[in-house]
Amino acid sequence: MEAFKNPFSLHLNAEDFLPAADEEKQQLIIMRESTTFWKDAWRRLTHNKVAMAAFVVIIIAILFAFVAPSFYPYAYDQQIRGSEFLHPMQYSAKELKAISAGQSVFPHFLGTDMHGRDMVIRLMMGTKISLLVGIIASMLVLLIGTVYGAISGFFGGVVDLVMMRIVDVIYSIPDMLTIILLQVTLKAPLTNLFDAHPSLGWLQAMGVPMVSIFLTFSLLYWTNMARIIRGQIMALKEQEFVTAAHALGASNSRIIIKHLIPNCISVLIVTATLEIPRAIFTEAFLSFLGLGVMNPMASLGSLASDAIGGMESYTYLLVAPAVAISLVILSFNLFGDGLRDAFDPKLKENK
Amino acid sequence: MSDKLLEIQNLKQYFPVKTGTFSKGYVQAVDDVSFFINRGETLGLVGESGCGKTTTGRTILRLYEPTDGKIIYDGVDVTHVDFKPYRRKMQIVFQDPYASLDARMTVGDIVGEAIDIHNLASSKAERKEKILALLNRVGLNSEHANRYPHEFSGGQRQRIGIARALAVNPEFIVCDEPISALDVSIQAQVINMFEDLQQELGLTYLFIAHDLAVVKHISNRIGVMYLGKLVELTDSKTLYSNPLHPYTKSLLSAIPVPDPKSSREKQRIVLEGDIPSPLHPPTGCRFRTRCPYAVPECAEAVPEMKEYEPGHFAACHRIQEI
Amino acid sequence: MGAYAIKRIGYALLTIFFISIITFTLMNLIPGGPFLSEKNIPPETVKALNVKYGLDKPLPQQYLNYMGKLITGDLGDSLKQKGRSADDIIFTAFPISAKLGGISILVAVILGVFMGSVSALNRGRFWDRLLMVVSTLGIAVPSFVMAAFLMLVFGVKLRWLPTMGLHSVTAFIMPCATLAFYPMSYITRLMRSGMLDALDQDYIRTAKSKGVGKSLLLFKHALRNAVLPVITYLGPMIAYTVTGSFVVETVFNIPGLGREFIQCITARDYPLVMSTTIFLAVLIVLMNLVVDLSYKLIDPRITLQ
Amino acid sequence: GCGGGASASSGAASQTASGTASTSTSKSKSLTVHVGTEPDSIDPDLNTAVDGGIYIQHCFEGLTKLDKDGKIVNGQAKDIKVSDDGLTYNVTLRDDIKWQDGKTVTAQDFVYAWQRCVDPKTASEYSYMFDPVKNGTDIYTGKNKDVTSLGIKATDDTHLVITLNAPCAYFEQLLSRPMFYPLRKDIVDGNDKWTQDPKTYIGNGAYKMTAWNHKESIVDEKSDTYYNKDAVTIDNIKFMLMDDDSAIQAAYQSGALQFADTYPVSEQTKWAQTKDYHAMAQLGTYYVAFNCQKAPFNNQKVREALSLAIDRNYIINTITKQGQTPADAFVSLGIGDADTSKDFRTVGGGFYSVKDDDYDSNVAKAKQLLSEAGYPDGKGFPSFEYSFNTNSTHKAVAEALQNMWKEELGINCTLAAQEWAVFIDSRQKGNYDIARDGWLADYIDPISYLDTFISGSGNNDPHWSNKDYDALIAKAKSTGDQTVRMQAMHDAEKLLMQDSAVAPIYFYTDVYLQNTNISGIVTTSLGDKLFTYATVS
Amino acid sequence: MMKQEHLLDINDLKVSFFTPAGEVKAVNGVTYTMDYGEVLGIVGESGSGKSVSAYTLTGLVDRPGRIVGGSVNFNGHQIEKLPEKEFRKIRGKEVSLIFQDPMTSLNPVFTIGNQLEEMLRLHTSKNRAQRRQRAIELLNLVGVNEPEKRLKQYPHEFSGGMRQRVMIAMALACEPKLLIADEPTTALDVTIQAQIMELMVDLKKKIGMSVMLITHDLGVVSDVCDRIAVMYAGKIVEIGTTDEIFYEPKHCYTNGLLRSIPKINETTHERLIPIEGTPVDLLNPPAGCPFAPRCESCMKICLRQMPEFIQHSETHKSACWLNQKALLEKQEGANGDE
Ligand SMILES: Nc1ncnc2c1ncn2[C@@H]1O[C@H](COP(=O)(O)OP(=O)(O)OP(=O)(O)O)[C@@H](O)[C@H]1O
Ligand SMILES: Nc1ncnc2c1ncn2[C@@H]1O[C@H](COP(=O)(O)OP(=O)(O)OP(=O)(O)O)[C@@H](O)[C@H]1O
Ligand SMILES: [Mg+2]
Ligand SMILES: [Mg+2]
Repeated sequence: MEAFKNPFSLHLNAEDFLPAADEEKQQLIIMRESTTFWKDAWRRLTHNKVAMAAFVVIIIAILFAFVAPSFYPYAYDQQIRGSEFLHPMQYSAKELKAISAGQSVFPHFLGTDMHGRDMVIRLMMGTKISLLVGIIASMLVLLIGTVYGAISGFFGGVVDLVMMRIVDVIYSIPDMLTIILLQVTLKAPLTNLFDAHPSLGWLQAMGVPMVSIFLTFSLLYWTNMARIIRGQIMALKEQEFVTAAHALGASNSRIIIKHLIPNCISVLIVTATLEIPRAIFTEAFLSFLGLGVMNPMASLGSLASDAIGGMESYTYLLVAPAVAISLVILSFNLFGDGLRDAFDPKLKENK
Repeated sequence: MSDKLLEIQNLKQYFPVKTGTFSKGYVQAVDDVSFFINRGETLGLVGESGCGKTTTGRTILRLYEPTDGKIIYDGVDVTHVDFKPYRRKMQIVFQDPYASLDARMTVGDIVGEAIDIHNLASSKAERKEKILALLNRVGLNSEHANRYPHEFSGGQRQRIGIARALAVNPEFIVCDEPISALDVSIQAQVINMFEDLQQELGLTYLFIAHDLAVVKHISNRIGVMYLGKLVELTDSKTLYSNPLHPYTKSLLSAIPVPDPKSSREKQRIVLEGDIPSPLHPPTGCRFRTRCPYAVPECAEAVPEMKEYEPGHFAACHRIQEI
Repeated sequence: MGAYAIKRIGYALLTIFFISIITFTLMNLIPGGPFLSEKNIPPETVKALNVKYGLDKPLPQQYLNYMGKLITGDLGDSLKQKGRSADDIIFTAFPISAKLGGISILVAVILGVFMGSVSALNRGRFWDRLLMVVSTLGIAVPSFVMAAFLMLVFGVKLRWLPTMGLHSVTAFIMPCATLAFYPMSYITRLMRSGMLDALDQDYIRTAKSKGVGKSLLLFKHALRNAVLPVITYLGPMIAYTVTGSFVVETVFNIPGLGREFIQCITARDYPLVMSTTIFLAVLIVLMNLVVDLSYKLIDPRITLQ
Repeated sequence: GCGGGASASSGAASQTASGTASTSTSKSKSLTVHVGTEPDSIDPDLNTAVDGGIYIQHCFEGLTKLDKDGKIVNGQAKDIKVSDDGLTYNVTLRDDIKWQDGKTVTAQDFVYAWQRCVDPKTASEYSYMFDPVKNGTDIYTGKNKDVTSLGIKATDDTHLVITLNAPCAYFEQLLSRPMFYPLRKDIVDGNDKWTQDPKTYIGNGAYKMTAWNHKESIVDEKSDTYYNKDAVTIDNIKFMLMDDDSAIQAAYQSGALQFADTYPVSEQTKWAQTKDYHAMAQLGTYYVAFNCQKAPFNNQKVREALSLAIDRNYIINTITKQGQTPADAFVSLGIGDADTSKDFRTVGGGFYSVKDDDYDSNVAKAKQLLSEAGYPDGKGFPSFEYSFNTNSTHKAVAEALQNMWKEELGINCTLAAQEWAVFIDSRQKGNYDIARDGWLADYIDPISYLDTFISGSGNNDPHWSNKDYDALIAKAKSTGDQTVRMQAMHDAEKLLMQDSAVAPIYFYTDVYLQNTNISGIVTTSLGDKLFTYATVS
Repeated sequence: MMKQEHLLDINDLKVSFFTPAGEVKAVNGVTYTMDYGEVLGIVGESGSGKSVSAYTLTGLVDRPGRIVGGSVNFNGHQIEKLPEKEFRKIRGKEVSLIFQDPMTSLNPVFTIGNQLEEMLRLHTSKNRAQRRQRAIELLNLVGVNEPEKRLKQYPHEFSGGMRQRVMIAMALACEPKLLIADEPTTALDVTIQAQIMELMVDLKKKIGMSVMLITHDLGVVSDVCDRIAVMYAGKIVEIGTTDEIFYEPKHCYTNGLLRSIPKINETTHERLIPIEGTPVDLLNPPAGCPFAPRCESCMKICLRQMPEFIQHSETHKSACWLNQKALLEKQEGANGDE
């Protein structure tokens, strides 16, 4: 047993035993600094080294794709006669002559392709297109998937049954059929649209196939998103805060818009982030089939698949886009994972 | 005096559930329950988990459409009318202080939602003022309005939930186990608040809990439920001093009392077995499968609520005998 | 259980019915026909061909004819591969793809489950990091790039592995690697998060409190609970993988079903388009059924409804 | 270093080949080759492809055949007598010709096969090859329902009488083509699937098909019923059915193939330096079709300007690089004129200069024409689309063309890569501005090219129409007099070219890789490859 | 010291969780002992470290948690130094656990029999048939009907009370010296809770093991415990026999706790006296008494310095400056008298 002890007894000051003031007590109750869900997630995200590295890569890719081309001395469709198939840092005879004549010639860091086009700028354009594909497609998927999933999950019952069967059907229809059909049928209306609205010229530059790929994505690939959102909504709608909103007299649409969707938002963001690599991936596969972006515009996928034919003699033409595409997809995946971790309430609990 | 604010007559709530691929069954969550609540009164509702307390509370608020029966509010049959006007008079406070607040909204917005829905404020400033007044009323300060629920402790969250319910100036509040999830040391804060609010605002409560001591403390009268049925209803003191129904008796004896001496002396009636499934409730008296006094007769007829003493109702075939 | 299966099959038939209608419509909406060739064919010949294959009939009737035959098990004749029926084509090519796909999936599942578990157990440590890098790479490299590089390195430069066909054990290595890498990576990730979830559960704490050792804990108590997401993923994945991959079959010249899926569309080989689509749909539906049934086996709580 | 690598591979090649493909004792007598992809059909009447034709030619033989040197000589026929008017052919069959199941080949087998080919019910896409034969056209177009009225009669088991509509200079050549091969009525009749099973795929040629592994390989084995079997040097041939250029190349490099008909265009430079590389002229023209019905391409000046702005040498030397000849006309090199020692092309001459040095003046002229057409410096020229089917060569050419038109003429063109069926459909229906096009001759005669552009022809993709042209072609088809024929065709071609309905880019070459220790493969300008007489050292 | 007398001797145990946000001192210097055959109740509010301190005995505290100080002696084992392998032998055999939520504490994918027998497989050399026999015995012991049939069923086919019985059976399988019951009835209904508590008391009598009962329900402890320890913010603030705690509480927290719960047998309506404020954040524990910020009679020193234990009787001690003050005053009074 512990010995009876009272070491302080003699050193105690009577003043210590005066009642403490409320203010003194309050000082001890440090309310944690006000953090919102977002701030909290952001903090966790910024502490995730891998995710931040991925994020940096994404930013670099975006700069590389959207900003750098305007400063780059070559154009993506500029065919330099005599400079075909230059290896990285190699100069053509003509360029060498120019150099020896004292002119400065901007080097081809990654060489040139069969048409004498500089690969760096093509890689930039390719990254741009791939990013656009990824982002636009995932936005469309996000939009459709969320609306569809929310409706299906919220109303449940027969509505849900029918809507989910539709999802099953869409899931099994060959994408190729839809893509070809859209490419063909959208051509005339899209061309008219572009003619009528010159502001959409950048879309036109990508070409009808690209635009129809966006549309195909939005028509076919939202099913995944819809399923996820549906599951979320189904779980959320049983929560008491939804019942509370009902009890306050909130309408269904208010509940969906004000309560359910905002609560899915982290899942939405994560899924959308992970949808981006999928879209880039699929576009790459379509490029492999020759159904991708329109020449002379390039996507990372089309650059890679174009280079496969000459991969022995001109391995560098394949390596650059292959590395770029893997890096971009990798970054989005890792960043998406990071977001997921940041939003994951489970990790939050034992933080 | 009988100033009935709310009267429930033969309320039934059956939930359809799938029992097999092609078969459907019904969970008889609430079956033929009748009671009334006087203005300014607190009616406690106790019973074990799954006996239909929550369902009763929610059905009264028409969060579930009643399968059968009547809800009469302030003399008006509101069972099938457009309920939106009544949402300003009848409110609810939930059990789970975590799940009942939308984690993505600020406390101010949560409390203000009712104001938005019912257009109770004419300007932004008025809205804000109202919200702050509500927060003050439940013992939170204005600084809290811009914070998010997860920054608060359980007791504080429950206050937010109460402030939300108060936002519409209700007359009647269903308190669905508002203290069960709270720590013992916090429970008293919330119970006191409910009592204070009742006095200040003249509220009427339907107070649901499974903790008999709490219910007894706060309620004027108490109803005991078992498997979707009301088995006993009387004022809280009588229930404790003179329980009639065997279930009430065993419930009272099962409650652990934080008093070592009295618990040492106490005679326990420990019930056998588990609570049957509300999908296939026992015939006749639903309690008979666990009742120490059950006789074959109990399986045949459903016992009716009878008034054994003035204001003391119970539903049992064998009250006379035991 | 039986009733459940009947209900599921009912839904499946309905789904397949809709898929067939939509596919039929899409297919006929696309311009071009089966009898186009760079050299123009005399109109009379085209007419004769149309009559021969019943394409002169109105579309609804064509559809009904096709479905009618389908019910009797006749998938119709290929319009392009003369003298071959769709079922001949599908059932010649399918076993090849199925074998390749089956092996790949097996590899992917075994490695994926193992790697995911190891990763979860070593959460945050070296092995976890390494395996996560590998598995992230697996989902980041397009299969055609991967196939091309494998081919270049091991087929052409080093000459260790045969570049085409499936005539020896070594011939399986490259196609299987290409096919298995993505699902393996995906399964690793699913498995890891499933494992982490499972390891967090109360019953794991119970098992620990009983004095259960690490490996038993992981592979008995946690695995069965963690593997459900993998099973879900595997359902459609198996259906897609055993029906072949266009990329792998093209690059490694494997006469599988994957190429047929794409080529029949390009060739406007209508009966084959219908048949392959329906075949895949049936397979997907079937796999989903199998998945649901295996849920029940793995997790007794699940009631099939 | 590529050459060394390739020849090193050759040694390994024959071993692999013998290991996999051969059951015979001598390892040097079998070949594993690639000449094309899975054929739609190896029914001689239904095949439409060059590669399909190759598989068939190894198993079947017509009245005439290609010999060791690629010359047309008598095959199943012992003797062919042509009447003076050139309309009747009296054919006597050899008496040692046998089907591979041992039955004798009879005259009736030819009659049956020919009648089957023109029968609309057979729906042979190549029935038009029977145009020269009496009633051929009428029967396959359904005007004449009596297939027996086709101009071929068997007088007895070994004698045939063939009647033509008009003299046909290249008829003996036709007789060596698959649609003119004999078929066994007892096997073929009513059995759609006879080609599927080696047991029923019974030919009369040098090889017997022993297996058709779909999408993978066709395996042939030397036939011991073939009358000329002693001359056959290769015992086993395995045709790998492949369609991916890179895969084919890899297979060739790894030694699994000893002959590859194609490889990725981008690897051209590497291969061209090796001994494996072979390039020979092929009868075919790669051209650009203008939609002559659609503005602004209904304007000859526009068409000519666009044609002149094409730097054909650049395309050949830097894009395709397979030693093709820049095309200055539609009919390609390699077809004899009336004076058979001269080439139709050299006699006809070019319609514009394709000399590298003249490109600048061509461009100047093009600019001039364009401004005459109302588009000085390309101003106001509507944006148009260049369509092509998805394929790396077509794409590369398209990108080069787009660039040339933009750089030289200042006009903007968008590229539309289309899926094959969509492309063919829209081109044939005239739903395009400018489309990539090409023509491969069916037989060695200019008419095989020029017939394409008669009004209303299904192959007339530019939808160009000229009455005089039609008349000239009709004239050429109806006469046996080579001088008159050739002149008519020269005149017709001139009309076509002067109106710039098409812009020919180059005349095809046939490139392939062939193991350096193999020789004696017979190839023709029609793209045929015959391995029958090859030798492996 | 008289170590051998105690089954369990915990001395100044400190357990912390090292989280990204900082060190959570979940158990911050806990000292107590348990004797053979005794029932010790541990009460305290959520997050006060009840579970963690108990789990430490079984080595169940996992990363990021770690013992940072103190010693634990259990039945002759020096727990804080024990390697994982040794732990495994003790766990389930000498000390068993029952958890709060019987719904999630059994593995849903294995049969009850499998899980029960696993315990025996791990710690005994019984063969299959013997194991089965013992499993049936155990189920009988905890009052599960038709044990043979029940063994083949899965947890989801059991009600909550039944599952908790199975958990108890499992815990008792190897007749451990100590049974730790972590809120064993919190998730259960009152009538079922009564069944389970009665069963536990019964079994304790039969088997004679020690029981550590963790709960926040003062009612439950008053019923069954010999002694009670009150925890607040990772510390034991008061420990004593049941009667001492209920009738002579010496710590302000214990006092407040007892005052704030409504009594079922109260006859007049009395307003409850709540403990104001909210529990402390263990990330930033105050320097002084953790309860000080909520304490009505908080003194200046409470905020600065942690009080030492004062022994009120052989079995009763508490850590509160008020007692310290009383003691001092008493001493001063005594001194003054002298
Ligand atoms: N939406 C629903 N669908 C089907 N069954 C339901 C539904 N809501 C409740 N039930 C069932 O009705 C019965 C009564 O449930 P209720 O929630 O009212 O019980 P309770 O008394 O509030 O229990 P607790 O104390 O656990 O809150 C239970 O068996 C429950 O499973
Ligand atoms: N894995 C962990 N990581 C971080 N902190 C933890 C972890 N486990 C427990 N804690 C912290 O340790 C403290 C004590 O937890 P413990 O579970 O012992 O509380 P308790 O008294 O058992 O509460 P309850 O009544 O809720 O079970 C809590 O503040 C908790 O947040
Ligand atoms: Mg409830
Ligand atoms: Mg605990």
